[in-house]
Amino acid sequence: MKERLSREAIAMRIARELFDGAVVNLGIGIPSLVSSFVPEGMTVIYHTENGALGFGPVVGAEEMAEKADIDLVNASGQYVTPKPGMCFFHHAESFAMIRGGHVDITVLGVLEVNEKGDLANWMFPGRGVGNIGGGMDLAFNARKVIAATEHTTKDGKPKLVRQCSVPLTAPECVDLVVTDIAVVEVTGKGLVLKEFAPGWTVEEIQALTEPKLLVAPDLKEIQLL
Amino acid sequence: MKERLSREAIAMRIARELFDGAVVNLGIGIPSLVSSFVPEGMTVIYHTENGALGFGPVVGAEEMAEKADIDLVNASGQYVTPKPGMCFFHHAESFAMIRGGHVDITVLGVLEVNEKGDLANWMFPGRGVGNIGGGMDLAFNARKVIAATEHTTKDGKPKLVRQCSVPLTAPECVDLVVTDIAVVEVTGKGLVLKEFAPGWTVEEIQALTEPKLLVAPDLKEIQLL
Amino acid sequence: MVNKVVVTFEEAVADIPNGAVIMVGNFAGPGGTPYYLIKALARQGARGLTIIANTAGGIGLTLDYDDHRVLFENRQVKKVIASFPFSTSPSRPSSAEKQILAGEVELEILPQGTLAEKIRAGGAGIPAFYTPTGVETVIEKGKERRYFDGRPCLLEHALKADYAFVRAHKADKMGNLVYRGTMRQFNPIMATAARVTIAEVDRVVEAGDLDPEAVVTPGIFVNRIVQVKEDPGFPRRLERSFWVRQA
Amino acid sequence: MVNKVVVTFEEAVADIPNGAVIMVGNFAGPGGTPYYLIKALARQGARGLTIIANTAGGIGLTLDYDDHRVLFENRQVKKVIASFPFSTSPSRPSSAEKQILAGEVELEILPQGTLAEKIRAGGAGIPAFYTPTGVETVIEKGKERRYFDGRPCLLEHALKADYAFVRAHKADKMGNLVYRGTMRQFNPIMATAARVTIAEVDRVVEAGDLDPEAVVTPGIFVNRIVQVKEDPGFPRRLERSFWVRQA
Repeated sequence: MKERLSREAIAMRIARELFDGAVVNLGIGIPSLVSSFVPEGMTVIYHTENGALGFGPVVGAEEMAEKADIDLVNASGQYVTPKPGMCFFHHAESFAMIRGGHVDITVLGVLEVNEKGDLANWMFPGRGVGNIGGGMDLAFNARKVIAATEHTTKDGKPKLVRQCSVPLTAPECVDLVVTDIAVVEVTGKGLVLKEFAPGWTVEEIQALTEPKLLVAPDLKEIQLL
Repeated sequence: MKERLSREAIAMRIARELFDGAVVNLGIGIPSLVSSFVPEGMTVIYHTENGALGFGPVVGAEEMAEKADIDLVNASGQYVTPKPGMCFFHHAESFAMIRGGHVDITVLGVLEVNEKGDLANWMFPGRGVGNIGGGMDLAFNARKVIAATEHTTKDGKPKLVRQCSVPLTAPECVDLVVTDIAVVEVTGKGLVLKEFAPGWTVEEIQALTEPKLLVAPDLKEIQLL
Repeated sequence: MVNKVVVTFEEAVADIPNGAVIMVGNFAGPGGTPYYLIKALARQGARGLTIIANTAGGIGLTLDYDDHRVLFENRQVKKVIASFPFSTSPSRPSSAEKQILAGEVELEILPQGTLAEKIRAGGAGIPAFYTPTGVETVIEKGKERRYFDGRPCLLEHALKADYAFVRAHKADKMGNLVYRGTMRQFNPIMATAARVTIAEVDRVVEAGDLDPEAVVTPGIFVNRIVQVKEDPGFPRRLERSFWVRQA
Repeated sequence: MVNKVVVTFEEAVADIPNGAVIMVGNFAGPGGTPYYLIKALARQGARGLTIIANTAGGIGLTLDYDDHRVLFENRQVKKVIASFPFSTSPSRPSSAEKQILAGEVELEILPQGTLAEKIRAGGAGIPAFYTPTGVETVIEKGKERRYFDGRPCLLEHALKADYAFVRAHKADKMGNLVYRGTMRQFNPIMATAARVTIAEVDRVVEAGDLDPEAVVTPGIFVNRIVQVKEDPGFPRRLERSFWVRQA
């Protein structure tokens, strides 16, 4: 089996989609790793559902005793650090930002994505229940939705599917899917393979993808930096 | 002709409707005078549409040079004074308070009131135009609407009418009308005369009022203090 | 003088009847959660409650602590309206989760932004509004769809409550509240949407001791204030400000 | 580093095209009115504008000064959406008033709370909402009536703009804004509802110089910041705080 990108490498590739001044909301899992790979000198303004913009990095394990404070957390409940220029607001204002199209980019985890860009990510697999949380508002309303995921499930089944089999988070919302073997753009014509992980061929990626992939004219190897 | 109450005396009578901790919004004209007659020791929290609660008195003419500041004004544009415990907010929050029923009492001026409590007060008489401003939201949504007015127009026509002849501010909104000769309550059965100005008889008040007045069993002379 | 301070949490929740609808500030950990009000309500024992909160308690996202999960453990709740009702750990399902799956507690699940906006609408006298969020998902079930500029939206109704339990940093005696960092979350909007709002705070100060430009919840929304008397031991550095300047 | 500061008011309004929809913060006097941005737009000369503001300028309620009435005097406006469009003095009708009555400018008059909520909805991604205000008045004309809990309400749609002119006290370079007293009025909501928001401020400071708990307009809503360079001479005491403590 060929090598796949690590979760960190997926996050690194996604970090290349950010831009200076971008307002970004990161979901839990792989998405939360993106903040570690923002290029030096670029200001990214992080938004968290519980009402903060522009806060700093997550408190590291070694700083916990000194810096952890339950009154400064992100949407995953992780302790974060204060930063000059940050500000606070309440939940209705926070989702007014999301719903009003003021969040430039959200990066979300994936159970399934189909070729129209429908995203399913809120039901716990196999439990028949799930948490909607803030993900649905983000998927419906962020200006750009990036799906971050392994290309296949643990049992090797494609996560890019023809038809989602679990309840949707939002229809036709995903703009870009970044996986451990490919970068795929959702277009009006279908899924377009834009980039491949080192060593992977179009055919190998297609074999792990349910819908037919269109191949970008400028198809290239994934660049992480 | 019998003596009528002054504008200040109307305001004094209305001040008796206030209670400790009441959230009160006063319109322009006679209503704006009410704040001068709040009993000693009673805390009334004034609300202004442009986003302040709990501010202090209007800046007097003699203090103008020292205290006037365009950044602390009421809805009439009058300079007001800061007070411990006041706070500021924006227009959407301000009207969320009004619309959400968080303003206990509003005192509004009157062109006409009818026996159902319909209020008309926004059109300039004779000009065919008018300013709706914040009055319509207050008339529709304040918990108690007190109409403050002379009993008749300058040409002696009743302002308590059978049918309003000018565009409404709000239907069935007025709870109490305080005039220069009477206090009249709007009830499901019609207008009830509760109090009369010194020297005025029921018949004399009725003669200046279009709808039939019901007389309260406990009819009494207006007490100002 | 207006003085809304109540000495004990017991007093503050004493009049809550069976069947009350209660909003509870809560999000991803104990910050901004009215911990002692919830505990007092658990002791008080009112039953048949409807709880409106982001979670149904005990989701285990971060610190394990007694949030409103204790109300479910006590079987005081008949209905919960939430966006994040289930435990994130399948091996440790919350009390609410078990009761929901057993049909003992009714769940209304909502997108978080819709939940927040419905509460805001309840306080703001907006009976209903349209939002794009939820179209073509399970959320659409039973709701009216309408198109605005070609975009499908759902009609959502305001939420109001009998009581709101909110957590703030400081209160003045008139009820003006300031928060600290991400404590705000649902608290300021819940304070506007309940008939009786009870605030649990770190410190009560005199009117005039709070910066009027930094008051988030105007005092008119708060009916009762209770000051926390003990340290529950959560990581917290009240002596340190989050206001940091450039190096 | 993000730096949204623009040096001159001319630059800040240079790209405004004919036909633009512009929200202007304004209420009962010069406090919170973006005085110099309006003047710059008058000099810039864009025509066929739609102005969304509380007044149509020059209402003469307090100080007589050049607010957006100059845009009407210049005949730059084709439509105005306002709650308080007419002069309070019949003997001194405003330019807007004359043009409205002559049919040269279209007026949409709204209750002030509805105007504010429509702007807030525009920024918050709420396409439409219901409000009780206006039923059985001239405001109802052409609007859908619907009953909620037996109370009649009107459907009102969101308002958005191409540009918002807002006035604040201080901005940091990232665009975070703080206000002073009753300056806020329509400014914070207008800042959220426009494609391009331009803030006129007394002072620009570094990121980190504003208390994060007192920021009212988060910087993400602000595109351009211009600092006022001269004193227009309005009564104002910037050296004095409105924060007063008990005697």
